[in-house]
Amino acid sequence: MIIDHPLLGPRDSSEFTYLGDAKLIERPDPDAETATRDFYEYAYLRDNPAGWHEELWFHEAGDRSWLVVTRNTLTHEISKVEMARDVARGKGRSK
Amino acid sequence: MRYSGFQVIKQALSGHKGWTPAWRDPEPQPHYDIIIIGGGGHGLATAYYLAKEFGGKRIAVLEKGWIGGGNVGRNTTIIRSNYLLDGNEPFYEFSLKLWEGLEQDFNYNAMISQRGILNLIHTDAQRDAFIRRGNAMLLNGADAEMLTTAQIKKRYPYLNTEDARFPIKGGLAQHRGGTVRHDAVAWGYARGADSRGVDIIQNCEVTGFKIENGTVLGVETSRGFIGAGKVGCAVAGSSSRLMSKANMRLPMESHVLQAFVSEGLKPVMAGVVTFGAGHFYCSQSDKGGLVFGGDLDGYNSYAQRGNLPVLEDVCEGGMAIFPAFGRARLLRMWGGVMDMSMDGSPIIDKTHIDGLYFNGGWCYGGFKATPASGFCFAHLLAKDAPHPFATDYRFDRFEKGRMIDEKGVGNQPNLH
Amino acid sequence: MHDLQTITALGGATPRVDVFNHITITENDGVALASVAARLGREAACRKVLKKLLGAVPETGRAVLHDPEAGFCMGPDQWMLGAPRVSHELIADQLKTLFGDNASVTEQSGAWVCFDITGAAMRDMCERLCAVPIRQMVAGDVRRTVIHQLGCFVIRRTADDHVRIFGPRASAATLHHALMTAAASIA
Amino acid sequence: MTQKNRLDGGQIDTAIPMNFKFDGKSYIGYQGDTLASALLANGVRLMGRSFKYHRPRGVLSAGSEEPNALVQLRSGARQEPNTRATTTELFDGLVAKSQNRLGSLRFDAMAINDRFSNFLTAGFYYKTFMWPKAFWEKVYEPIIRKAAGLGSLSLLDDPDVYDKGFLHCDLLVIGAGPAGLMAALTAGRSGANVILADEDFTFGGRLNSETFGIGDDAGAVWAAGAVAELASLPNVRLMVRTTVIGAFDHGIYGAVERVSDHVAVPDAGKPRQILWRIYTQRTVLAAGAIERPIAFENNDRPGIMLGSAIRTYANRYGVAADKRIAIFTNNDDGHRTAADLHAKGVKIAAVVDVRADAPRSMDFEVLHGQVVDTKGRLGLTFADVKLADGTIRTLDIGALGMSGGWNPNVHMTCHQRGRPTWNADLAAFVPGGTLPDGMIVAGAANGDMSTAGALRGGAQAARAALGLKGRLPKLPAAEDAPVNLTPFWYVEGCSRAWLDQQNDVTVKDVKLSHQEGFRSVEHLKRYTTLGMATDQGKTSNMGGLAIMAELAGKTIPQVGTTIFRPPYTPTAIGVLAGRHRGQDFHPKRLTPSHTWAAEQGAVFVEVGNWMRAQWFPKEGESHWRESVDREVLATRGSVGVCDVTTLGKIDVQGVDSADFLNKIYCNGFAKLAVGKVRYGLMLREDGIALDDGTAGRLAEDHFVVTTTTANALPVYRHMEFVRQCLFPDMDVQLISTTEAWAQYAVAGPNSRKLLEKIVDQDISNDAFPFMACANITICGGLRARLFRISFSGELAFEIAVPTAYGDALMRKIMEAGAEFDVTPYGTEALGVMRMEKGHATGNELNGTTSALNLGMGRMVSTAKDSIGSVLSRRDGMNAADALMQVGIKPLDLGDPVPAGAHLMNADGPVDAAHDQGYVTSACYSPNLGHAIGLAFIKDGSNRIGEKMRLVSPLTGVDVAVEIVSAHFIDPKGERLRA
Repeated sequence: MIIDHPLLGPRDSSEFTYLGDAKLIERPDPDAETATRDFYEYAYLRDNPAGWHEELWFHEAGDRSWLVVTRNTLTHEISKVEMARDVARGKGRSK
Repeated sequence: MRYSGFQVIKQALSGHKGWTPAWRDPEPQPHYDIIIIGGGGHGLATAYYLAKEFGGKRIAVLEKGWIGGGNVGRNTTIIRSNYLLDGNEPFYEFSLKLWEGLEQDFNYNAMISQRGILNLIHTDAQRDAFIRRGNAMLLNGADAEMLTTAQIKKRYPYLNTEDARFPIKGGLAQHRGGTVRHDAVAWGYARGADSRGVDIIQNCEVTGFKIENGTVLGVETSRGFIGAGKVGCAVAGSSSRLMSKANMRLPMESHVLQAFVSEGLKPVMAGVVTFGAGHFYCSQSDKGGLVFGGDLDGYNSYAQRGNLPVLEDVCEGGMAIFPAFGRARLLRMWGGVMDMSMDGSPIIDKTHIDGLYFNGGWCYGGFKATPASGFCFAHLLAKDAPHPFATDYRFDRFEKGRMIDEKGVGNQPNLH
Repeated sequence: MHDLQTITALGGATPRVDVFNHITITENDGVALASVAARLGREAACRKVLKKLLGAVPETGRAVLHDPEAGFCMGPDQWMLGAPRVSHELIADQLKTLFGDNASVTEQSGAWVCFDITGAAMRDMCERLCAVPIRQMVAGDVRRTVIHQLGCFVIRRTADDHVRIFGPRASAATLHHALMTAAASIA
Repeated sequence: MTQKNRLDGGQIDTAIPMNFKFDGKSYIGYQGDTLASALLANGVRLMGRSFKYHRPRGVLSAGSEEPNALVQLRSGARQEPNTRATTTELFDGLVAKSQNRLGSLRFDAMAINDRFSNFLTAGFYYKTFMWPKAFWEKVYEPIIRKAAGLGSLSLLDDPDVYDKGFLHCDLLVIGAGPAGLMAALTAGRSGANVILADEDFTFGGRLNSETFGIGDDAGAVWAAGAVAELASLPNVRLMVRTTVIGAFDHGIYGAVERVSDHVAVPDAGKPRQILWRIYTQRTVLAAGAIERPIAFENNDRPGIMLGSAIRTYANRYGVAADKRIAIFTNNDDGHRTAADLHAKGVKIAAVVDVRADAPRSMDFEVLHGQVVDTKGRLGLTFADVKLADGTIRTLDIGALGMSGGWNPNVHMTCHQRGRPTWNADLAAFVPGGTLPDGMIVAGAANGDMSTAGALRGGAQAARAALGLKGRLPKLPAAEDAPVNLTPFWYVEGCSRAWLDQQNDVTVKDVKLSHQEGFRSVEHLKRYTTLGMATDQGKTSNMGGLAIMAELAGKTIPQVGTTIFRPPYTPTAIGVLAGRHRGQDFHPKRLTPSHTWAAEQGAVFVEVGNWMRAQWFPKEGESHWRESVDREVLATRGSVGVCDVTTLGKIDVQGVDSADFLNKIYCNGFAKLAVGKVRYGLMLREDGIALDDGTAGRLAEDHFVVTTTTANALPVYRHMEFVRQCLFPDMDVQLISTTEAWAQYAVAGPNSRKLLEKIVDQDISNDAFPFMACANITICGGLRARLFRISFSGELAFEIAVPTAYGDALMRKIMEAGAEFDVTPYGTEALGVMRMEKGHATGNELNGTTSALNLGMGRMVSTAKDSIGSVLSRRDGMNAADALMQVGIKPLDLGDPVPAGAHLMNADGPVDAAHDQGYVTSACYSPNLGHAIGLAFIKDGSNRIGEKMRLVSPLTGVDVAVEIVSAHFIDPKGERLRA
């Protein structure tokens, strides 16, 4: 596959390491009442859709950026690639 | 019709006119006691054992395509019970014992041949881990033997021990491991279930569940609504898709695993060899093809095909230990969709919905588990209690922190 | 002053040179390296210093081949700067004083082996090594890529037949072997 | 030696004769021949045996779709089984052998199977061989396995090397027939970067096999001209002998170039083949079409082949398949074959056409009828033709051409989601569904069967692919005959009529498959093995589908299409592996002191691609244990030095570094003082230990983190994840410095004395206490780093210098340490000393152990959030009987304590149900004089002093042991603070 890196352009996916569902960015609040349940769902439950899937790829053999790739798990088509750091900020993550 | 050598001769002499269809092609009934979704190995085995061992009546298997078209028809056909952990080893050993009597049991020759499986050892730490595993196998009543490099060389003289990047320091063998003609497993179970009254309904896709106040009443299908007392799901890589129709999220991802076969060659490999320092395992079929595989492609996928990097990675592993295979040719490659669970172990459990039962998360251990999976799932469906060998395969083990993680990679399905 | 002698990445006292038809592989032992990463919120200030030092800021996928210091972009707000070792043995300290609190500086001289590939068959050879589009690359283009499973930087130098490869120093021998076999098979 | 079937003309060079051997007999062919054409020229029709019935087999085709003429090419280590004679370029000295026979090819003892064929029908083996149970493995299967396969491997290491390469282009053209050449010309002239690849050893495709012209030239001449023009364009890369094997995601194609297969032995240093990974924007697939046979009784005898193949052998290779030839056809193409051969003076016994309205000819007889049977044990001698009026006419012939129509070569269009669609006019499947990204199909592959159509299609495809504007330039005139065909798949009532000639699947088998309910394509294939042969069904699938359709009363597309999977043709495993074999399988990493260690005769061991010194044998030491014991005792007695460069090092800088480490490690780092080091445990989010190591604070905003050797990469990846994805606004910069620094552990009571001779600063216990760290200088000015940490439990330091100085520092340490008899020690001694101290490593951090298991439960700070802290609170991970790390010593001090052994209660059953735990690591402690081990056992912390039973049935160990503290030596830790 080819991943079109937002900064570097098209790169062979073999340069990347796959992590999984981009929801892993949304780490729950460790101080919440329901923290244990929240972290269980965060760490273990997945939508695992047959279709469009937002997922995390690490450019291990590249610029060491984490990317959020929107890819179709049926066709492998990729519709969007973003810097994970921007996505995380967009979701309100900070320090 | 009972199959036998005599039958084959008799039919041959009468122009083969007497052979009947291996299973019926029935129309779906309006209601069944138990519906099994998924006409793969596990689903068919479940129906077979329900009918044969648990006196099940009015049972149907619903298959969206043709039976045996999923992972049971697209794997590398290996059977073994060389597991480490308490939650797993008794179950897989039970499965291996069922394999050992299966052909006579369902009157179909699935060519189960226990020519042994060998895990190569390359480091001291690996040896320590394999000794622990081999001991666990023996303590569970399975067979295991530690082989020296010399003993291995005797079995596989062309193994690369001279110029190896990762020297071979021995191997853990399970002589009762081996291979099976995979398609025949699906056909044998189907034929056995059909002859015991199970309706095997092909080209019947489940499009939804009918659930009222917490109880499942039946399934919507491409061939209309079918009522059921109980519904058991055994759809492997499609588990998340199916269970989402019951609003369930699973501790699971679907990944593609490629498998490869070479042109037919005169026999060179007796058993199965796995190469841990690379990603490669290989056996040779009764037709002569080298059947081999390696790692997952590594990304979520429902496409039954993979890509070049893994093909190359697998062949690199192959050439690293079998440099004599260089001039053998890859004939065909394909992919199967694996239901990769969060700890690498399966789930055979009730769901929070009454009457809805689940079997999945087999990762790439599914084929060897077929008989025990079917037997234990049938037990659960029939008795509403887990089979003694499958008590740990629960949904809640993740929330409770009781993972069964053979590889020790945690909640990272593509690494299991 | 201390009396400790360095050895090259390939383990020799002096750099190694291998000559083939149309290809010369030269171990380059003369580059001192340090990485510079902009501190959060100091990106602009950091780039200002870079511009002052190199005359321009190496943009993504590009190198500034400036003298004596040169630099290329490694990643978002991260650069690798290099200079002749004889004059810049202490490049990290020198850069720290230049960048102050605007950047994190880390010495990298020992982390890399550097090979210069020159000759008419340079492009053919690169095609046997890695997936960089070598025929489309122009002077100053930089790609991080994989050569024989090793993460390397490939830099097109000014001369039309010259490419520079930075690879992980501990695997210098493996990388060199890969270069040699590729050179032999296209020779 | 005369080549009795050699004709004039063709693209062979009779000036260059070549000697070759087949089954030990010598023959002569010419440059430009294939092995198949040369054998036919010499009158050899019998070339192999079929898989199941061992029926005699000759060539069926003239291309890579060949299912029959498979030979064992070359000898010795270069022996290649199942090599197609039809694509094997003849070279001088070529040696080939026939396959799958018991005895000679002419008298194959296994041919007896054919006599019993009535019993060996499709799937018969599923129905028998089940009794008695034991017989399957002892009797039946060994016989079946003996018969398995076709050719043999030599089982010698492949002596050739293989390359991998990477290419980029705007347009990849697959196939260099009229369509492919025209596409390449169109694109090449526009200036685009083009790659033109063809599996053949000459470009031109069918043009080389046909007599008709293009413009004023013969087709082959026009092709040569086109190739010449393409070769002159710098933006076009011509790749002959290159098979594109697969279309993968996003425009990545795999292609295999056979660099040296047409010579006896590759030149020194040159690869046999190259696997190219081609990255392309667009692709024109111009793979042509494959003619299909017709099923009739005994249609598998040597001499019976595809009509187009007979034409190819005559026109391209100047070879007559035989002196007396007939054609059996359902379309006009069969007549073309007859005409071409007649023109070359070959006798055409007749053209048998199933069509009443078939064209007539002045040159040969055209019979309206069907071939109903043939004779000839080892090769065709007679064919019976049933004429329209029902009479039988027997033809005395040695070759029979089958022309059943053409199948567009849709193989590559199916590699992703393409699903071919039915074209009734051609009675064939044409490309359909979603084709691979950027692929356009042209020419015969797209169902455009005429030469003119191919030229037009190629030009249009290239223009569409590149978005070229303007009107289509004038194309040369060429044959534009319409397809004129009546679908005809098999002769009524035939039974032993072959569909899959290699696997011996006949019409009868398909009927049985239908009768037994195996009616979908997938079931048909799997039950009968139709299409599972080495041609992936290129020549057999359609016939099977057509028959199944008729039996099931469905149309062919209703029965289903057959999907092709990569590779396009079988591909050597060697080329898919490339250079990555033997020592080059994985890269090696060498430490800066490697040369020095090698000089000392060190034994090296692999750890995470690093080659680490395992021990340093001395003169007279016969067993590794002697060396290791000496190294341990010497270190604890005086001073030892060990290369620890391989430990992962990550430079962490930035204002928020301390907060960041607080998230990464389960224990606290915020309050760590500058100039201090602290041990840290990293958890995964699921609460399981990920890695452990130390972090030293060199400045308020600067830490140096160390990881275990094996985990350096995953830990760095994890830290970047936490930095970029979880806490994007922390001011933290990370970079690996593992290889930037050479680092040595100097351990033992005399370590300080030794280092004082090297280090420029004061390192007394007051100035530089336990767990101190600092930037220092050595030897009068070289920058260095010093950490006072200890893995061995002795007074110890770790000293680091820039890598290039590593060798010099090691030699300096040995020189300065001479007076203390400094001893280099390897990973074994390191391991012994860490076990004597009860330190955990990889064997303990095995991916299933929590902080609690390691006895570090209290380390998990509840005062702050860190990765893994929440989930490590789950019940299951805090059970009362959770595994805890302890020490093990044998009651009889002479007994072994093997790692991997399981612990059982002293009295009580020994089985899995009563398993108490297991030994993670073990060694002999030269200091204690007995074996020791680290173990995890249930409720371990409360079982110190308990006597237990340690069993390892696998290795035959069963000994009594005592549970003790894991800190075997200096439990109070006085030495390391000295």
